[in-house]
Amino acid sequence: MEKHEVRLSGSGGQGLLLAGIILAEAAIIDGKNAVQTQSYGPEARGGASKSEVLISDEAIDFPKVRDCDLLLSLTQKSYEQYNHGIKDTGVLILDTSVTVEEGVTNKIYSVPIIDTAAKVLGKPMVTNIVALGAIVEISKIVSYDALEAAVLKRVPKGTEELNKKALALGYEIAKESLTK
Amino acid sequence: MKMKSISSNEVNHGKLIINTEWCKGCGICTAFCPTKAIELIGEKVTVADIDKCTQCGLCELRCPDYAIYVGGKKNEQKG
Amino acid sequence: MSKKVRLMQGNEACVEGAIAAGMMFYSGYPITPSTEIAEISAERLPRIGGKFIQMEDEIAGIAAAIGASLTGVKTMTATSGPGFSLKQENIGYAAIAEIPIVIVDVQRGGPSTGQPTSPAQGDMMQAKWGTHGDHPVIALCPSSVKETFDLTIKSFNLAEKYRMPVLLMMDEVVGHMREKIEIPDSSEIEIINRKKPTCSAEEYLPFKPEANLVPLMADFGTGYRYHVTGLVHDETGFPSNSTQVADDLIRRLMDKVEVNKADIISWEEENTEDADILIFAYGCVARAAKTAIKMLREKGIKVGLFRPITVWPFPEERLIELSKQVKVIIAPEMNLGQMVLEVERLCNKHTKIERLNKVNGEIIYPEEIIAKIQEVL
Amino acid sequence: MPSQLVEQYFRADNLPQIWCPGCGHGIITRAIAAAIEQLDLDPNKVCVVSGIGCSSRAPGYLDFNTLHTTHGRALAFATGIKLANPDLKVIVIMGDGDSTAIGGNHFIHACRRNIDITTIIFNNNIYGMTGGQYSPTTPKFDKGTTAPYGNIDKAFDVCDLAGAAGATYVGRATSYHANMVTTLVKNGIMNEGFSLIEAISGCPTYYGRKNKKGGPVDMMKWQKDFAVNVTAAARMTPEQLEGKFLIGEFKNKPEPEYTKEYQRIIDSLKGSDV
Repeated sequence: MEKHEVRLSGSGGQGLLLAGIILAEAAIIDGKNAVQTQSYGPEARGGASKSEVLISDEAIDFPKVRDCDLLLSLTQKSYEQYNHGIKDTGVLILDTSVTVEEGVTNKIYSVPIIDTAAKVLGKPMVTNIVALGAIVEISKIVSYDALEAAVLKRVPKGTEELNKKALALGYEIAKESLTK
Repeated sequence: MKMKSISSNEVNHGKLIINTEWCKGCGICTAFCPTKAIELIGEKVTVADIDKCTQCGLCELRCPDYAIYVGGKKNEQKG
Repeated sequence: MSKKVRLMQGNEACVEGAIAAGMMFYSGYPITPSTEIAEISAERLPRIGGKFIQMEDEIAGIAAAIGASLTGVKTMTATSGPGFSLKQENIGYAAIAEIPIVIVDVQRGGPSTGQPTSPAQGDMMQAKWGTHGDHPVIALCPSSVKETFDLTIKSFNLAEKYRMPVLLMMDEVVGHMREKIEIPDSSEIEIINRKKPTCSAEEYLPFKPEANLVPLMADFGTGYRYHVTGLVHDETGFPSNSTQVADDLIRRLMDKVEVNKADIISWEEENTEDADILIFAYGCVARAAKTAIKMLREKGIKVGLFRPITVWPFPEERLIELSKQVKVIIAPEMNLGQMVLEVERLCNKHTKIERLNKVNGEIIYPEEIIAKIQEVL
Repeated sequence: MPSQLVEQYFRADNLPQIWCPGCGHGIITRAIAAAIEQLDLDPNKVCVVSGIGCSSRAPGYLDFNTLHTTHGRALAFATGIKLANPDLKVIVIMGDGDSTAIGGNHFIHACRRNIDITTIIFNNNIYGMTGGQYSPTTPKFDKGTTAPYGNIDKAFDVCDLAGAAGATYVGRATSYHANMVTTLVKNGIMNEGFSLIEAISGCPTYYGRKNKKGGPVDMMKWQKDFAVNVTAAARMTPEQLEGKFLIGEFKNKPEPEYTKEYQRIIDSLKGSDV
């Protein structure tokens, strides 16, 4: 049985809720089961937020992450709040702005996600899609085709090309980003 | 659901019909009767002098209990 | 992914279920974490010729839904804790006036404003005892997105069949969770509609019960002019001061549920055949229990699950039977002990009952259930 | 056989009504039935909704689709009925406490929505059913059983409130001016939108007795002597108007109606469901 527990964290407004939905939808397109949950504070923007996705070939009972296979953190604050329960084999995908304390033994990928969206693409709104590209390149938890289909289903009309580009770019920058 | 089986103590005075069962004796009809054709006796409205009644309908209009109304021809015309 | 297989949120599945059941009217007031139910209803209903209205408060939300139901349409309102408190007044009205309506409560942490974005199961007893006076209650409790779809349909069916308010007791986890759901074809869905009179208007007695204790219900505007009141009333619908009429009415209202329990009650069992430990759980907590059971079974510990789907009326008989078989019942709840009161009332003669309670706004984890079981073993 | 109006539009089996001798509510209820008669509305399409209190008993005597709801909520129930089936003529009867205290929120929002409901507030300046407590329309310094030393709350002007909140037809009459009640209710029903008619009613049992206003006849005489039609008032001096109150039609300003606006949305979306 293959099972993945993924936690996406960042700051409210970075679109990680949508990223979680897209990831879960991609898993379903791949013919798997998926459950997506979220937790958030009262603020629509700015507070630490997380979106969790469980992907499995079998039925998923408990809907929240317990043994995290993959943690994405786009901000220092969200990393510090949500870096618990990570498996020894679990992978950290962090924006380059996030620093990790001494003694962490997990594999860490430091990826310029925020800068790529803001500076390369000039569209901070696609930060979440860049992140998805990076996640899937590193983890292969869903197929690229399914991910692209799921992205196109959920993004606003007229932004399809931009989002495809963001996804591809996320894919690219994830390669060779392993720092540890 | 139809409920039209009326049993009432109506007295037909020709120009006026009075339901003494429904009358609570408030005195509004007699106080505002322009010709004093009706009066209160023992907390019930009754006709004082039917000849004075012009069938103006003010008693019927202001009776809170629907206990007095204009009868005879005028009422039939309305139907 | 076929068109019918979708990733769907619990709150969305509630609306889809309601529409599949025939909902054509929604009135409510926005409140987290139920708000998506209002938003999606607002978007969907006018597209199918239905109506949505955002009222001025929670009380008006349920009142308008009851009014609309009297015209013959299926209606729903949804809310969360603080709004559920406000709706209690007119839940009682719908019960005594026998007006079908579905009320959804996506539970969050309380009391009062409490924890608006966090899950809880603190309204379970309010569902039973929230409005004043003796009144019949049907309350259902889903633990997945698919079940939310199914139980919303069932809620409408029961409301229509028994002419009463039906409560769908969700929680924030189930309401906001997204998972895979396969929407059945409409031909596969059983729909029940209220029974209407066929007699003449003169003969119609709006509150004269049929054999199943439920009166026939005429739509306002169709020629059966009748009176509806929240006062104790006789078969004609008009208020009565008769002690006999009052006694007959209240007992009949209660009996509609009591006598028809077998038709209403449902529950789920998992691994109970050989279980000597039983977990009693409902809503999102039942999912933690299932994971815990898998983990414990791998270690050879014989644990089973009893999950009430109908929380009110409570599936008493089967639980009593199981209590005679097991050494202990563990009752994890996201409150400080509500449904466990029923378990204790029914089962403490037969077995030991252990509570596991959590009110910090976080779901109960499988590991917490396992720890509790290891502690009592 | 009662009068033809009562025979045709009342549930005569439920009469005599339960109101106290000389209560103005019976007069106003009859005036509403007269409006329905004069407009020749189909009784099967008329819905009369009430809340709680003395006024709320009126629908029980009227032979239409009638709904006696919870305290203050009549307009919320009525909004559901009207929106679900706009073919129904919806008439709401409320008391002063019912509509402006516990139901105040529903009242202002029904006005604001301009939904096609005609509301008649039976204003007797007191809570009658519960025994004479002061209401939001009890005049300042008058007494009630919960204002034994005089009421220090300022009273609402129900018509000003309704007009400001967005009602598109507003008028006031009294139980003495029963024909005017009928006229205003007729106009209100014909107004496609939210209409508010305040009908001043005498409560001899509580308000009258507590405030030494005399019996039923005295209270009706007060209505007769102190009411000034708004058109006549325009020609009077402030001195002449001292202590008087206005009756008549205060506002008649049609605006787009709520259920019609909603129907426009439905029509614009036709065939768009997937």
